[in-house]
Amino acid sequence: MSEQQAGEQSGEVLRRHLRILEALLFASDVPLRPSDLAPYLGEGVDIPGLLLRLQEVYAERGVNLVRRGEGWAFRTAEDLGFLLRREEHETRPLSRAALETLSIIAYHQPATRAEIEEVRGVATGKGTLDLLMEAGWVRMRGRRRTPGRPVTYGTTDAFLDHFGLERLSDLPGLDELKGAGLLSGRLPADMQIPLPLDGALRDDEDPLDPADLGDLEPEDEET
Amino acid sequence: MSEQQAGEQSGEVLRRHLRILEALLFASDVPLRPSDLAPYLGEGVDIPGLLLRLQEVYAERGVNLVRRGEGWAFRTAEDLGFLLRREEHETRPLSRAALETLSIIAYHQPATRAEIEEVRGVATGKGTLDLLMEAGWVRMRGRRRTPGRPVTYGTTDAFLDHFGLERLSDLPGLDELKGAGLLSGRLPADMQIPLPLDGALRDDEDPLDPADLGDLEPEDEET
Amino acid sequence: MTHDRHPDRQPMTQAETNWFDPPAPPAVEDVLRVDVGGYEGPLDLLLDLARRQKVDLSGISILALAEQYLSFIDKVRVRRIEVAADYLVMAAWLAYLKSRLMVPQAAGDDEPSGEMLAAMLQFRLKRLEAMRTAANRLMNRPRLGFQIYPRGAPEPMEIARHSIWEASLYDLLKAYSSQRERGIATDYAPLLRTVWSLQDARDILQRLIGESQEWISLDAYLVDYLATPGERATIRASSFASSLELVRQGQIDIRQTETFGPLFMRRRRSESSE
Repeated sequence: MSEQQAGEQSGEVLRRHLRILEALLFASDVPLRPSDLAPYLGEGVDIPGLLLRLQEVYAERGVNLVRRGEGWAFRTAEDLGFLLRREEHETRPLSRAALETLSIIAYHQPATRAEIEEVRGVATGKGTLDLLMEAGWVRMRGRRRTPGRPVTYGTTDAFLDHFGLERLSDLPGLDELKGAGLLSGRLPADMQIPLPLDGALRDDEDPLDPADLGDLEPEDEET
Repeated sequence: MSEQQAGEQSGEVLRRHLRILEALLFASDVPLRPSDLAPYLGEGVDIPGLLLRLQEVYAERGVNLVRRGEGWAFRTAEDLGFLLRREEHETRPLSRAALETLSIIAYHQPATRAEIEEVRGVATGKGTLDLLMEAGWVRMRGRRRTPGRPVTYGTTDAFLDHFGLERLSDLPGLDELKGAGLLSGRLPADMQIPLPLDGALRDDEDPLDPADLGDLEPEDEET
Repeated sequence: MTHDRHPDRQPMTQAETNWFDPPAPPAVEDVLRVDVGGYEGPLDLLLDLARRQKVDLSGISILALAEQYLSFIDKVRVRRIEVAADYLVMAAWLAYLKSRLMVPQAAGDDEPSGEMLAAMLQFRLKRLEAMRTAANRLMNRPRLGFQIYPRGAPEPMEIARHSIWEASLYDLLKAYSSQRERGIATDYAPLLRTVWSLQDARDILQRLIGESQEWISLDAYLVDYLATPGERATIRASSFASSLELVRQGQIDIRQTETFGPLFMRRRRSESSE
C-alpha cells in the first residue's frame, strides 16, 4: 500500500469519525464527554483530538462546538446570540391601581409606601411600585428619618416627559382640579392638595443606602 | 470600488447570511420556512438560494440540511441511522387501522372520511383520525364541494418531517401506484389519476368553516 | 383485464406482511362490528384469503376467492349467529358475483358482467394491498426520532416583552381626584337625627293635654321640646299626625282660626258630662 493510499484511507476514516461525532453531538440533549462518544468510534481513536478538529471546522460558522466542563456541545455562535432574542413591545393601559399610586406619588412626594396607602385606603402591592419604577416614572428618593426609615418615592424626569409637564409645580392645584370638573364642589373646607416637592432631599429625608440601589437591578452573577 | 472589492464584500455578506441561517436552523428542532427566516436577513435576500447553498455545504457531513415541505431543518444524516438508533420503543405503536388510514390520506389526499372507508372497506372510528391529528401528521384541509360538504383530510409538514420526505411526491412507490391506477377511486379503465395534493385547496374543496378550527384548538378568549 | 396492465408481477409471498402489532382489540366505537376471526372487515378477510392463493392479486381466481369467503362465513355463522352485517352483505354480493361468473351473460342483460364485477373487486383488493404496503414502506423509512434526529438541545427563542404603558395626564389627574374624594367620603358621618315616632308623639300629646279642656296651641304644649331647631320639624310633623289620629278616635278637638295660624287643641268632653 503506498503512503498516499494510506493517507487517503485515514482521510476517509477521519471524515467518517468526524461525521459520527457531529451527528452524536447534534442529537444529544446534554453535552457529551469523550467517554460517552467512545463506544461509537471503536477502540484506539483519539477522541479529544477529533473534537478539537471538529471545533476548528465550526470555529467560523454560525454554530460552534464548545466545551462545557468535560462535555462538548454545539451552541449558537456567541456573536449571533441576538438572533435568538426578540424584543416585543406592546402598549398597555396602566392599571387603575398603578395610576392611583403614581398620582399620589406625584402630588405627595416624597411619599412613603405607608403614606400612599393612607391616601388610597388600600394596601399597595409591591408589584405596582415595581411596575412604576420599571416604566421609569417613579424612583426611590431616600429614606424618611422616622422609625423604620421607610423609603420615600418620587417621580422622575421621564414622568414629566411622558405627561407633558415642565416641572412638578405644573400639576394642577385644588382650584384647577375643581375647575376642570375633576373634583366636585362638596369638599371639606380644610381639604388641601399638597405642592409636590421637586429636587433635592427634604429635611426629614436621608439619602438611600447603597444596598437600596441594588434592589432595582437584580444581579446576574448571583445564583 | 474595484470589482474584486465588490466581490469580497458580497462574499462577506454571503458568509454572514449563511451564518445567520445556520444559527437559526440549528437552534430550532422544527423545520423553519423561508418566511420564518426572512425577518433576520433584511429585505431582498434570496433565502431559497441561500438554503440550497447551505444544504450543499452540509451535504457530506454528519448533519444535513433537509427540506420538509415548505420548511428546512438540520437532521442527522440518514446513513448514520444505524449508529444512532436508540433502543427506545415507540411509546404507543400505531394501530393497523391508524397506519392504513395514514397511508390512505397520504397517497389519496385530499381524502374524505368516506373515501378512506371505501379503500379500507370498513368504517373508520373517529378516534383513529383524532389520533393522527393529535400526532400532528394529519390535518383538516377543507370541505369537499359535494352534498354534505364532508371535511377533506391531508398530511402536514410534520408528517413529511417524521418520515423523512422532502415533499409529497417523494412518497415511496408513488409512481408505481399511480402507474397501476391504484390511486384512483375507480377502476383504472377510466383512468384519471389524482396525485396527492399538497398546499392550496383543490377545485372541489372549500376552505374550512371557522367552527371546524375551533375543534382543534380550544380558544382561550372564549368562556 | 387489470392484470395485463400490471408492470411487474410478483408472487404474493414477497409482499411485506410484517404488521407491527396484532390487531388491536375492537375500540369502543367499533362495538357494532363483530369480530370475525380477527379481520377488520370483509375486504380484509378477502385480501387474506387471496394471499393464501400465493399468487399476485392480478392472478387470483375471483371464483375461488368467493367460494372460500362464503364457506368461511358459513363456518363462522355456525359458531356465532351474530356475524356482522358487513360480512353478510359481502357474502350476498359474492354469491351474486359467483352466479354472474358461472352463468354466461344473456343478450340484453343490462347488469354489469361478472367479469366487470370481478375486476372491480380485484381492483379494490389491490388498492387496499397497495395501501398496506405503502404504510409498511413509510414505517420502514428512517424516521425522525428513530434513525434520524433533530437537534437534541434546541436553543429556544427568548422573547423579551416590553410593555409600553399608556396613561394620559387626564387619567392621572382623574385617578388622583377621585381618590381624594373617596377619602373624604370615608370621613363623612351622617347626622343622627332625633326622630319622634308617631307613637312617641301620641304618648307625649296625651300626657300634655291631660284632662285640660282649654284651647291651648300645639306649640305651647311642645315648647319644651322645640328648643332645638334641628328637631322642630320632626316633632311638629309627628305631633300633628298623632293629633289627627286622636281626633279621629274622638279623644281631642282641634281648631285653627286662620290659615297657617296656630293649632289649638283640647280634650273632648265626654258626651255624658256635657
